[in-house]
This record gives sequence, C-alpha cells and structure tokens, in this order.
Amino acid sequence: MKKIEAIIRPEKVNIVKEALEELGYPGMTVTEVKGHGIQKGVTEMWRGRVFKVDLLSKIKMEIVVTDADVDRLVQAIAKEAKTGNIGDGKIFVSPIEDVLRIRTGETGEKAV
Amino acid sequence: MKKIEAIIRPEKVNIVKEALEELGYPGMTVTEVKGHGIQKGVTEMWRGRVFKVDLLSKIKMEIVVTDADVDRLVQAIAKEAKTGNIGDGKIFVSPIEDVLRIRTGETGEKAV
Amino acid sequence: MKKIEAIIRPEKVNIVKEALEELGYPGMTVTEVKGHGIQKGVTEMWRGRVFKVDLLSKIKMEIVVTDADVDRLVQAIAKEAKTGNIGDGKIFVSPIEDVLRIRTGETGEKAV
Amino acid sequence: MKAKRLWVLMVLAILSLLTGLTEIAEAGGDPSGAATFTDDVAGLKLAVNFAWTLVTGFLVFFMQAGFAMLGGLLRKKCMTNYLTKSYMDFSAGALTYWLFGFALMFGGSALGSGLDKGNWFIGYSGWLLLGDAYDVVTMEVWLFQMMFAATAATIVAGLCAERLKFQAYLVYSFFVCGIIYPIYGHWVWGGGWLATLPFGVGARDFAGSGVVHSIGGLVGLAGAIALGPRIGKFTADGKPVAIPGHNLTFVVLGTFILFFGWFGFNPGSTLAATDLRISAIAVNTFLAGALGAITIAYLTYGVTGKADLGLICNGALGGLVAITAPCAYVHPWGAVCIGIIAGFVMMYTNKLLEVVCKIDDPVGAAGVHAANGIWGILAVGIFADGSYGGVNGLITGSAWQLLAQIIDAIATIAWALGLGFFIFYLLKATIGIRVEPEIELEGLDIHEHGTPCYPEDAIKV
Amino acid sequence: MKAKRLWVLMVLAILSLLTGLTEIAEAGGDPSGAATFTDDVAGLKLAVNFAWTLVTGFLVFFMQAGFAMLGGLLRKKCMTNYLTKSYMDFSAGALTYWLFGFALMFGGSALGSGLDKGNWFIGYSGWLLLGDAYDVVTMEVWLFQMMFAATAATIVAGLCAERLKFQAYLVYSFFVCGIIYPIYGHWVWGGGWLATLPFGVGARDFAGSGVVHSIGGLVGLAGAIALGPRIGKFTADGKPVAIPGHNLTFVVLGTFILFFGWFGFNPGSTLAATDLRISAIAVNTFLAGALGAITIAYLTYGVTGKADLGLICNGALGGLVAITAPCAYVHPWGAVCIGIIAGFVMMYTNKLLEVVCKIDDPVGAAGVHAANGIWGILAVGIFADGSYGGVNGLITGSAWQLLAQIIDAIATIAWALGLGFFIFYLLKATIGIRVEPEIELEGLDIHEHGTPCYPEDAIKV
Amino acid sequence: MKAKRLWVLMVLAILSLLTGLTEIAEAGGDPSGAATFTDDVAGLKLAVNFAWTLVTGFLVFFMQAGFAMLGGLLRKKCMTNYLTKSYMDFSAGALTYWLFGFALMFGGSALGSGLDKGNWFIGYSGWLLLGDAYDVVTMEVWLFQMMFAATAATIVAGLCAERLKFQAYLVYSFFVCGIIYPIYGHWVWGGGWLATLPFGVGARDFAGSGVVHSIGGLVGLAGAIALGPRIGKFTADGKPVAIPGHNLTFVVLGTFILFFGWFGFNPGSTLAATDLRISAIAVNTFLAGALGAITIAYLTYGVTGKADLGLICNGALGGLVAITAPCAYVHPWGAVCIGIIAGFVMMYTNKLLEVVCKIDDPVGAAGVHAANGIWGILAVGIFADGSYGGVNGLITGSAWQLLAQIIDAIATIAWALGLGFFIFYLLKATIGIRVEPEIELEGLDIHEHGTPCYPEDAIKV
Ligand SMILES: Nc1ncnc2c1ncn2[C@@H]1O[C@H](COP(=O)(O)OP(=O)(O)O)[C@@H](O)[C@H]1O
Ligand SMILES: Nc1ncnc2c1ncn2[C@@H]1O[C@H](COP(=O)(O)OP(=O)(O)O)[C@@H](O)[C@H]1O
Ligand SMILES: Nc1ncnc2c1ncn2[C@@H]1O[C@H](COP(=O)(O)OP(=O)(O)O)[C@@H](O)[C@H]1O
Repeated sequence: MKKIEAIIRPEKVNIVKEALEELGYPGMTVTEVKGHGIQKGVTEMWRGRVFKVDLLSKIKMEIVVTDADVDRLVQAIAKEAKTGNIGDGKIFVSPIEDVLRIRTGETGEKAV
Repeated sequence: MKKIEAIIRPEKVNIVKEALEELGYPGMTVTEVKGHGIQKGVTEMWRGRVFKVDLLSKIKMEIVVTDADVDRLVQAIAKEAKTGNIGDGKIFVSPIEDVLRIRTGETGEKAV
Repeated sequence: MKKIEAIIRPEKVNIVKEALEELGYPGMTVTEVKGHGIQKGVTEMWRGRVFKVDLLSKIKMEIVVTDADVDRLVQAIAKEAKTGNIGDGKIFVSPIEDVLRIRTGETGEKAV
Repeated sequence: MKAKRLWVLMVLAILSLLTGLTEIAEAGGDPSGAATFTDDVAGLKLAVNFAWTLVTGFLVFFMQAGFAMLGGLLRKKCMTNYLTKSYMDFSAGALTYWLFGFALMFGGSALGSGLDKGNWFIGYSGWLLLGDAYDVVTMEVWLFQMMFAATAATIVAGLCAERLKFQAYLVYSFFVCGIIYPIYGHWVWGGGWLATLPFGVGARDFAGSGVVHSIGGLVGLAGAIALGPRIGKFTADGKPVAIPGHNLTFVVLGTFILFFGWFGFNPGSTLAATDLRISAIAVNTFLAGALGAITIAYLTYGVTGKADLGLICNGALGGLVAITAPCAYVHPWGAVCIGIIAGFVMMYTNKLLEVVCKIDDPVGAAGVHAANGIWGILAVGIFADGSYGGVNGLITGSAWQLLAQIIDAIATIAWALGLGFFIFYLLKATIGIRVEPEIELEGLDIHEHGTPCYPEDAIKV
Repeated sequence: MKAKRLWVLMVLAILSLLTGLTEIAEAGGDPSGAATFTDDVAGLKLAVNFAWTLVTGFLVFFMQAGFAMLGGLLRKKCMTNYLTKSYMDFSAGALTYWLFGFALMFGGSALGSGLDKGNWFIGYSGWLLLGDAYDVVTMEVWLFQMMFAATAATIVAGLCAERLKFQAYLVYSFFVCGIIYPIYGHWVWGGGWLATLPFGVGARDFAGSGVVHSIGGLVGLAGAIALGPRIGKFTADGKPVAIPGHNLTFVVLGTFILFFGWFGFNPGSTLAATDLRISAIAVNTFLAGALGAITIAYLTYGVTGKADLGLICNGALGGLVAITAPCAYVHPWGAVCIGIIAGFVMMYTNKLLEVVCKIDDPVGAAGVHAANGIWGILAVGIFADGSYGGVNGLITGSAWQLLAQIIDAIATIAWALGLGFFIFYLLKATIGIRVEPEIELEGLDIHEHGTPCYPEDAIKV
Repeated sequence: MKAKRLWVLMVLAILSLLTGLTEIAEAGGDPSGAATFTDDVAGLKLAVNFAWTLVTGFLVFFMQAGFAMLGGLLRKKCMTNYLTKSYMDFSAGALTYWLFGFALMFGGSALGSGLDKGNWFIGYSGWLLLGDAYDVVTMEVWLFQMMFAATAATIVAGLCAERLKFQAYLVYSFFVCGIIYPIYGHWVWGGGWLATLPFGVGARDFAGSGVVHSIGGLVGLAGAIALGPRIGKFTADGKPVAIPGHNLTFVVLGTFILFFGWFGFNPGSTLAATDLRISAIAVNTFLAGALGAITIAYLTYGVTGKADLGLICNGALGGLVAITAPCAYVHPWGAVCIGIIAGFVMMYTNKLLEVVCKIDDPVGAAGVHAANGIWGILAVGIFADGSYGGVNGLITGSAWQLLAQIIDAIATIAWALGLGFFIFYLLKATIGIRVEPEIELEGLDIHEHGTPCYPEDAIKV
C-alpha cells in the first residue's frame, strides 16, 4: 500500500475532489498547511509596512491506496491541480506497511 | 522504527490518550484534519440553503515508536476509538528510517 | 528520496528557516500541530479553575529532499531549533518513493 | 376561479376584522400625544421625561447584545445555538409581553391610561395595548418595561447552555416572559403586596436586582439542576473540570456592552430626568461595577498570581447586579462597599455551586445574577442613607426596611425556584429537556441549527 | 531660498482664502445658537428637541458598525475588503453630502436657515453649510440626515461583496450619496413632488423605508446583476450553491447593533421629543423587528426542523425595514402584522432572486432592504389608522393614501433601478467593475488591501 | 464562641463608622435633587442638561469597549493581557478618581457644591464625594469627567502592549488616573493657570485633545521608550519589521465604537443641551473623523495601490483626536481642513517614530493621540472663527490665541513626557517593567493570566 500526499492550491480542492470521485478512491484526509517551493511568496502590508509572506496557504490531501491504484490517482490529481504557474504544488508517494479500519478491525489491503 | 498514524473522531481524543497513557508511549503529535472514507458527510444549512459537507473534522494522531511497540499501541487505539459506526477512522503504519531528538542530539531508537 | 519531518517550537520557525535558506533546500510544507513527548504540558486556568494542557503548540516542517541532502539539513535544523529544554522536539526521516511536480509533470529526483 | 374568490373573501374578512380592531383601539387614551403634550412647563417636563425614558430604554435593549457576546464563555460547537436563543429571547418575549405579560404586570398600576384593573396579586388590563392603553404614556412605560422582561429571560439561556433542547427552550422562555416575571414584577413594581409591606416604606427594588436578575438567575438555576451537568464537566469521582470557552474578546465586549446598558437600566428607572437623583444613580452604578471587577482582579491575582479575565468580567457584572436595587438609595461609598462584597458573593456562590452542589453553570450566571440579585435586595436594607424616597437602612439606625427586604428576598427565591423547578421538571417528564449525548458531544449547532457558528474554523482538539 | 518664499506666499494665499470663507460663513444664520436659544419655554423646547435629534442621530451613526459586522456572512478572504468599503461609505459619504448632497436634498425645504432655494425636483441651497446655512438648526438637520445618507450607500456594498473592484466602488458610492439618494430624498422629505401628491396627504415615508432602504437595496441589486454571481455560486446547470460565511457571532452582533440604531432611525425622525408619538414609534419598531425574527424562526424550524440563525437575523432586519415608513402611523397590532409579512417578503424575495433569477446576493440585502422597503411604503397605505398626521390607510376604509403610496413605490423602483443600471453598466464599459477570476478565488483582501483580515488564521479548505 | 463575639463587635464597629460617614455625607449639598429641581423653566433647564450630560457621558464610557477592540492590532497570544488592562483601566481609574483624582482636578472649579477649595495649580476639595460634594450637580460633573479620566489611562496600554508586566501596569495606571491627568486637567478645565493665560481668552481645549489624548499618548510614549521594542520588531541592522495583528474586524468595530462615543465626548462637553452649539460640534466631529479616514484611504491607495484598512482606522481616530479641542470653535470647513491635516500628522509621526527613533508602538497610538492631540490644541489658535466663546484664531486675523495654545502645547508635552519618563524609569529601576524574553515569545496571556484569549484556536506559524 502507498500513501499519496498531494500539496495543492486551496482553490483547486473542489475540482480535484470531483475528478477523484469519478475515478473512485477509498477515502482521503485533508490538512490546511502552508509552504513554499520555488515560489517566492507574496507581499503583504500591515499598517503601511510591507513584508514578504513566504509561506503560502496550501492544502495537503492524503490518500492511502493499494499499489495498483497509485498511478491512476496521481495522474488525475496532477492533471486537475495544474495551472502551469509556480505554486502548483507537488505529489509525494511513500510506503505504508499496514492499515487498520477501526470500525471493523480489518487490516491490510482490504482495510484501505 | 514505525510511525503510527491514526485518524480518529475528535470526541475520542481524550479517551484514546488516557488508554495510551496507561500503556506508556514516547510522545505524540496531533493535527486537526478533515476527511472522509465511506462516510458520506453531513448536511448543513446556510441561510436556508442545504448543502453537503463531505469533509468532516477528524483528529490525526502521529506516534513514532520502536518496532516492538507497534502492535500494542495500534490495538489500544483501535479499541478505544471504535464506536462501530462509519466515520470511526483508520490507522496507518509506515516506516521511519531515523529519529533525532533535538534537545540531546541522540539519534535512532533511543531518540524515539 | 527522503522526507524530513521536524517538530519544533513555534518561536523557532523563523531562525530555522533562515538557517535553511543559507544551505539551500527545495521547498517545505509547514503545519500547525500540537503534541507532547517527555514534556509535561502547562497549567492553564479558566474562570478560576486550574487544568493541565498536555498538548502544546508545535510546528511541523516537512521537507522532501534527495538522499544526499538529508544529513546536512537535519543537522542544521537540529542546531537552530535547540534550546536544551524539554519541548525542543524531534526530527523524523522516512522514505519517499516518488515525487511529481504538478506544474511541469516531472517526476523522481528532479521533481524534488 | 373559485380559489381566487375565496382569497378575495378572506382578505375582505381580515380587513374588516382589522377595522374592528382599530375602532376598539380608538376607544380611549391619547395615541398621538397631541392632547398629552401642552406647550408649557408641564408639557415640556413630559417631553424631557419621554426622551429620557426612551433613550435609556434603548440602552437596556442593547444589553441583549451584551448577553449574546457572553457566549464567548462557551465552546464554538454550541455558539450558534446560544446566539439563536439570545436572539429569540427578546423577540419571543416581545410578543408574549405585548399579548399578556404587560397586562399581568402593570394592570392596576395606574402608570398610564388603560392600566386601571388589577389587584394585590395580579394585573389584568392593558392587553395588546388595545383600547385605552393605546396611549403615548402607556406605550412609553411598555417600551421601557419590555426591555427588562427580555433581560430576565436571557439570563436563563446562559445557565442551561450547551445541552438544552431548542424546543424546551421555546416553551420555558414563554413562561418566564409571560408569567413568572410579570406576576412577580406586579408585586414589586405594579403596586402588589411586596411594594406595600408594612415595614419601612415597603420592599424596594429600585431597578430590579430581584425582579429581573434574581428571577432570571434562579429560574436558570432550576434549569441547570434539572438538566444536570454537561458531559465531562465532572470527573468520575465528582471533581469539577474546566471547560474553556472560545473567545474572551467577545466576553469582554459583552461585559462592556452590558455595563453601558446598565446606565440605561438603573438611571432610566426613574422614568424621569426631572428626578435629578439620576446623577447619583449613575455614579453608584459605575462605582459598584468597577469595584466588583477590582475585587476579583486583586483576589485572583493575589491568590494565584494571575489576574483571571473571565472572572473579572463576572465580578463586574456581579457588582452591577447588586447595585441595581439600591442604586438610588445609597451614597457612593455605599456603592463601593456593595460592589466589593458583590465580588465575593459572585466568587464563592459559584464555587459552592460547582464544588459542593455539582451544578454546572457554564457562564457563571448563578453567582452573578441569582446570588447578587438577592444581595442587592438586602443591601437596600443595610446601606440606604435616607436621602431618597424615605428609605432608611441599617446604617441610619433602622432595621425595619431590612425586614421588608428580607421578606422580598424570601418571596423571590420561593417564587422563582418553585416555578422554575415546576416547569423544568414538567418539561423533562413530557417533551424532554436535554439533547442526546451524541448531539451534545458533537455540538448542538449542526444538529439543531444546521450550521457551525464559524464555518471556516476547524473543531478543537 | 526661493522655495521658501513660495511656501510663505502659498500659506498667505490660503490663509486669506480661508479668511474670505469665514466672512461668507458669517453672512447669516446663527452659528452659536445664542440668538436661537431663549431662556423660556420656547427655547427649552428647542433644546429638548436638539438633544433628542442629536442623540438619535448618534444611534443612527452606530448602525454603520452593525452593517460592518454583517460581513460575518462573507468569507474570511474578502472581509478586509468589505470592512474597508463599510468604513469608507460613511466617510466618503460625509464629504459628498457636505459638498452638495445636502443642498440637493434639503434646499427649498425651509427646515433651517439657508435652505430656501429649491423646486419640486431638486434643491440648490445650503452648499458646504456656508453662508446662511452656518446655523445651529440647519446643522442639526444636516447631522441627522447625513447619517441616513451613509446608510443608503452601505447597503450597496453587501450586495456587491466579494467581487467588486475597489475603484468602481469609490465611484458608485459617490453617486449614491451625492446624487441618487439626495434627489430622490428631496422628492419625499425635501418638499418635492411625491410629498405633495394629490392623493391622501401625499406619499408618506416616515423614516425612510423607501428613501433609504429601497434606494440602497435597488441600486445594489442593479450592481449585483451587472456584476454577475460569484464563481461557484451556481453549478453548471444553474443550481444555487451555498457559500457559507465565516462568523455568525459577528452577524448577530451586527443585527443587534442595527436594531439598537433603529431606535434612533425611527423615533428620531420626528426631530422632536415634544412630539410624544415617539413612544408609539419605538413600540412599533420593536414589535415589527421582533415579529420578523419570530416568523423566520418558526418558519425555518417548522419546515426543516432547524432554526436558521442567519435567516432569523435577516428576518429581524426585514421587519425593521418594513416598519420604517409606517412606524408613526400604525397601531402596535399593525406593526405586528407588518413584521410577520415582512418575514415572508424577505424569505421569498431572496429565494426568487436566487433560484429563479440567478442573482447572487451574498448577504441577502435585496430581500431585506429592497423588497421590504417597498413593502413598508405600501404598508402605510394599508395599516395607517388615522391617529397621526392624518394618514388613513385601507383599514380605516380609505384607499387614496394607498394610491399615493403605490405611486411612491413605482417612482422608487424606476429611479433606483434605472440610475443603478446606468451607473453600473457605464462603469462596466469603462473602468470595469469586476476583479480578475484569480483575485476572486484567492480573495480580494490581499490583492486590494495587502492584508488578510485575520492574519493569524489559515485559509479554509 | 469568642470568634463569634469578635465578629459581632467588628460588624458593629464598621456599622457605626458607616453611620458616621453618613452623617458627614449629609453635611451639605442636595443629594436627592429635590431642592435643586424646581417646577419651572429653570428647573427644566437643569433637567434637560442633566439628561444630556449623563447620556453623553454614557457614550464616553462606551469608548472603553472601543479601545479594547483595538486589540485586534495585536497578536493573539497577548490579547487576554491587553483586554485585562483595558478592563482594569477604567475600574481602577474609577476608584482612584473617586478617592482623590476628582478632588485634585475640580476642587476650586465651583462647578458644583463642595468644589470650593483649590488654587492655580491644584484642587483640594470633593474627596470621595463626601460632605458638601454629595450633591446631584457635583455627581453629574463627576460622572462625565470620570469617563474622561479612564480614557487617558487606556491609551497608555496600547503603546506598552505585548511586553509590559501586569504589576507595573497596575502602578502606572494609578499614577495616570490619580495624579498626572487630574493635575494637568485642573490647569485647563478646573480654573488653573492655563485656562487663565493672558493671551486670547486663555488656552482653550474644548473637549480635551490635550487634556485626555496628548496626556495619555505622551505618557504611553515614555513607556514605549522605557520598555524598548518587542523582540523581532527591528532587524539586527535596525530596519522595522511588520508584526501583523490578529483581527481587523475587531479593529474596525473598535473604531466605530470610538467614533460613536466621540459624539458623547465632544458635544457632551458643553454639559448643556441648552447650548445649541452642540449641533455644530457634532457636525465638526463627524467631518474631521471622516476626513481623517479619507485622507489615509487615498494616500495609501495612491502610493501603494492598496487601501490600508488598519491605517484608515488610525486616520479616522487621528481626525477625531485633532477636532476634540477645536470642535466648538470652528466652521465645518475648518473641521474638514483639521481632519485632512490630522491624517498626515498621524501617518508621518508614526513613520518618524518607527523608522528614525526606533520606537515600537504596536497600535499606532503615538501618532493618533499624542501628535494629533498637540495638533488639535494648535488648531484652535488657527481655525477658530470667533463665532463661539470669543475664541479667535489666525483665520480671523488674530495671533494671540495661537500663542496661548502654543504655551498649552508646550506645557502638555513637558508635563506628560516628564512625569511619564520619571514613573517608567523609576519602575524599571525597582520592580521592573518588562517581562522575561521567554514569556514575551510565548505570549503574556498564559503566563500572566493563565489562559489564551481564544482557547480553541492554534497559535500562529
Ligand atoms: N521539497 C519539498 N518538500 C516539502 N514540500 C514541498 C517541497 N517542494 C514543494 N513543496 C510544497 O509544494 C508547494 C508548492 O511548491 P512550488 O514551489 O510552488 O512548486 P513548484 O516547484 O511547482 O513551483 C509548496 O508550497 C510546498 O508546500
Ligand atoms: N484511504 C484513506 N486515505 C486517507 N485517509 C483515509 C482513508 N480512508 C479513511 N481515511 C480517513 O479516515 C476517516 C474515517 O473514514 P471512514 O470512512 O469514516 O472510515 P470507515 O471506513 O471506518 O467508515 C476519514 O475521515 C479520513 O480522514
Ligand atoms: N514519539 C513521538 N511521536 C510523535 N511525535 C513526537 C514523539 N516524541 C515527541 N514528539 C513531538 O515532539 C514534540 C517535542 O517533544 P518533547 O517531549 O518536548 O521532546 P524531548 O523528548 O526533547 O523532551 C512533542 O510536542 C511532539 O509533538
């Protein structure tokens, strides 16, 4: 099993979710995060004084899936979350060794 | 070492924490997240207009432990967090390659 | 590729970020979390009644890097985030199997 | 076609009914004020006092906003519910009071045209402001008194917060505004038996420590007891647990708004700016409120090393409640004493109720309103200095007034607690008063109102 | 050296200009009030009415804070923008109204010194309060009326929220405060043609259901139509989507503040405390607002099982808007009826506009202000009971007044929608009125004002 | 048994002491107002002016809530602390002012019974409102003036926010309310030397640009200097860093509340509604506040392309502070000029203090209160148009009044900065004024008050 961890623009959450719904996916966990990559941040102003905010609001979507599903979902997210400008975000894939569904106590792939 | 990542109901946090305290655990990191699995979400209303909220508030608990402790803790969490209804959440186990305790600079198992 | 996950004191975020900027790093994602390890928590008071808050505010910094960069960055974070008191936090290193940069579609090491 | 005809008929029927009402309405009184106002000193006096009474009445209205803001002492997940109750309190109260509360309370008081029928126990004239009661003076009194009725109902909402069913709320608030408050009010302000007790000058409660605050606080206390504590408020072995609220800025804002409104509540209760004692009343109100806060600030700072803001706000309100009855009768130094004692009364009543009686009062309203309301009633009998209204307290060497006040206090407690328990246990036995545990844990907001109060904020860990 | 000399010259020039202004200023009127006030009943009457008018005017000012708090119905990411507009509304409005709005509206009304020139369509005296208009009575009228002008402009900001360019805002608010509102106001309150219609006693709009609320609401409606709905407000197939706001506590606080201010708005519109009808006006205002809220509470609770707090607040405001025109002319039972109907009018107008017309009104201002403003105008012709000002509605058996009111309503709609569309489409064709889609998605705050409203809070999922 | 007897004795002793106090209290004055009010034009005049003064005084009280809300400019982690100070300011101030501040300020002013002893420098009668001072007129004056004293103390809290020890705060606020403010106030309003300067009509500060705002702002400035900047406010090489606050909605609400209260502050300072100049004062207050805001809106929008909401609020307050002294003496166009200049004064003073002097003023109070207070004092000497109180400024061709105002300004600065530095450095050398760096970083709330202001919110990244 793998965890897909996508960092995307907040305004893209809905469209990505709709795309995923069409494909089918087991579930997701969403977190409000801030971050930056190449993106330089924006300039804000507070009572007349300008300052750089280099951590911008992003959304982290975590989806744990069976190995077979990884590519399909990653591609779908990448497609919908893209604007072509810096700040689009990244998708990380990492290994998950076990899963347990609390409601039923099932474990492993069938618990995903 | 492993990371135990449990997504549970917010109202279960205290009872899970108490159960863990009895077992003993090295530490935990808690994040406010939203998510959904099979759970369909709830219906809310805004100025008379009904809409579905499909991302519900959940709590993510992360506990990094030595391999020996994983099962014990996962079982304890699963037991206490369960209500038997959808929305109970899931527990993910993933590998951790190294740990560093900032205060002392220790690394590896003894830093957990 | 690896993910460096550092849990540090909120007031240390800026100094750690500055240190990292000097070293260079590909990007970071920051989350507001709460947690405790050995640290016992603080005592708060609400309308005259004292109670213990055992989950303290921390910042989680996630940085995905190529294997070569891990040590350098971990050391830098550990150095700057340290006060020597409990509550300084921990750094976890875990494996990342793939990365995709949404803007360009690049994957693997060059997408980090 | 037929439906259309029916409509026309219905509209016609309603219109002729309304025309009928209008004719009744014009039976007496002076609805335009043209006959009441005269272009001389007497007329002007009336105008000044109208302006004074209305403006101070508006300030009392604004206190509703202050009570709503005290919801900062509750958790986010129940805030929509609390705010809805706050808002409905005065709205539903207005309807009830207009229909019959006012008639029950001021019928027989002769304070305005059409308020002529009533006895020692109850009034019965002025219904719906129809007939003779459609009069500018009667409506002036109505407006000011209406604001007070709303306050009493609102206090209950705080004590029952985070667990009371909305349906049960709708029923009890009807009783408080329409029955419990007006009948008791009739006894004290409408010419009933308490006002005419044969001790001192009869029981005196200038602006309503008892009438408004004790009544509200005690009914609420009955509700809190009938409901039981919130889940998690006490540990298995009965130790109280702190349940922090969500926004102290709102609490402070609410306290400021209430304090501001109190300058309408107390000085406005003369119903006359030509009664120059208003300046003393305002000074006393101010000092007692300030001293209530100071007492708690130094008390908490002295004991724990931390000045506890939530309690300081409670202390200020306690001082204000306590000075409400005696505000017109005491010297500023008396107000200072009353305020200091009010701080202690608030503090230790709430402690007692929580630690010993295991009663869960989320916003501390029992100590603030119920206990300090009683303290205010008694304080009249102690600190009145004889300079106004012939009221002489202990400090002038007379104990008779204190006796009248004690009787008043007992009557208040008996009436409010008695009827309070009656209603809440009746409701408990019938439609139920407490929400399901799951709803309580997840918060009343989504279940009873469909929306969290802060849709963009996450729920707390 | 040269620059310095230039400066000195400039300062001298400005000073002499100012001295000139001063002389003009002293041409007439009584700026100190020393001649106007006399130490007798007439003088005192003036003083009482000054105090009344000013204090109620201050209350009307405070309504601006209430409108600002209604921003809780919007999303966090646009709140700085909405608040800035709220704040600028009355500030920029004050400047415009001082320069020429007041002269256009009250020139020819003879309500004070220096207001002598004007015709049936427009006034033209009292500019900058110079000359004869530098007079205590004229300034008293100015202050009270200025507060009303600011209210009209503020309503527009709600309807256009979350997508209007700040620049476009600066232009339209100038037009509303300086032209659209004052000229229409002249027709109704400044002695213009509507006030003198030959039906009934001429059109009557006591405190401005039409003048203030319909005008503001209708211009805003034109703006909302010209702008189009926010991104995501309607699905691809045209179904409306709920876009929750961020803070219902602010919404409730705002509603309370507005309600409080309305006690200045309506009773203050007598400009005289010696007109004792003020007590009836206050009672009517209270009852209509309360009933508007109750109606919605029971309606939403009855239909969905949940009492909808956002709509309850809208209902209260709808009731208040509707009673604004008839407040002085009806019996309290009339106010109760008007308030109940106002709840339905608010509810179904907003539904109609959203579901059928696909118009996006983020705060529900169209139903509250535009529709209930019109309903208020008509209600005068229905419920006026003849007890005040000789205004007789249907219930007294006369239909002429209703005719005058219908003409007034039509004039209001034509004028406000007409000019509203004109301005917004003109702006759309020139400087543009809507921000770029990216800016709208990220929120206007950072792009137009450089800062989020809550810098320490994260943006919502 | 013994303890019980002791208690009885103590209570008896206290009661007899109180009885004694009462007798002293009855020595003179008219505490009930029964003798002061007469049923004729003179009595009514008194009643109207009582009502006016009290109501406007209540509005001034409400300004405290406005100051509290400005805490939105601070970070969440220090908000409980700021609110506690805001709340204690007026509470502790009330006690101090009652005990001796009032006597120091108005003793010798003869404004009411019992205020007969005082000289050019200081007053010394009216202590605790005992004796002859237990009089309705004296208490009316006390109430209004008390509200002003509280305002002065509150301003200091803003300048010292986020780093001042609570203990040090308790001490300085005692000095400000009890000594610094009253003695200076005596010079200007209590018949002291500034009011009787032999230039023009003597220094004039109608509602206290200097007395209240400059004094508060300058003492606060001394505090900010003594404290030094917050950690992180300046980079290693001295460049100022923006430290965003947490809630602009609160800031806007606070500004609206302050603006609303200012209509009590300025027009109320006539202490008489029979002085019809009140309408002009209200108009001037409104225009100057509005223009202060507009100036900043266009300035920031013009320079950076973004209308800066935090600064707009500061600009409005700057305009209001500046018009406070001259509000009664100038024409509306003068108020417009004063407001525009006030915007610039606020903006550039704050820039200067921050960039050049490296002083950390978290809420911008120095530019708003200290600098614009001085500008207000001087503006009297420039823009007074001679229409009221015989005050003639430069624009009428006379420079003498300006001289008196300059002397007043210098006295203000010397007195407030001098005593301010004295107290803060004295405290610094003794009990210490600044919290430990760790406490400052983690926020004062948990350490000094035990609770965060928003217990359910996370701390910011
Ligand atoms: N190496 C990284 N480790 C952790 N998070 C990252 C990393 N690189 C990017 N991110 C996250 O992705 C978001 C988008 O990064 P950005 O620089 O805009 O992407 P791009 O490389 O496409 O320009 C950042 O805000 C950050 O949260
Ligand atoms: N595949 C998944 N990946 C990530 N998070 C998940 C996944 N499945 C479930 N979750 C998380 O667990 C929570 C509970 O899911 P739910 O569907 O209620 O569980 P169940 O399968 O027991 O019904 C969700 O809100 C979500 O945060
Ligand atoms: N085993 C663990 N698993 C997850 N998070 C942990 C663990 N141990 C510590 N943490 C995180 O690190 C933070 C600091 O822990 P603390 O006990 O203060 O460290 P130390 O061991 O240096 O005293 C905690 O608040 C928690 O968020």
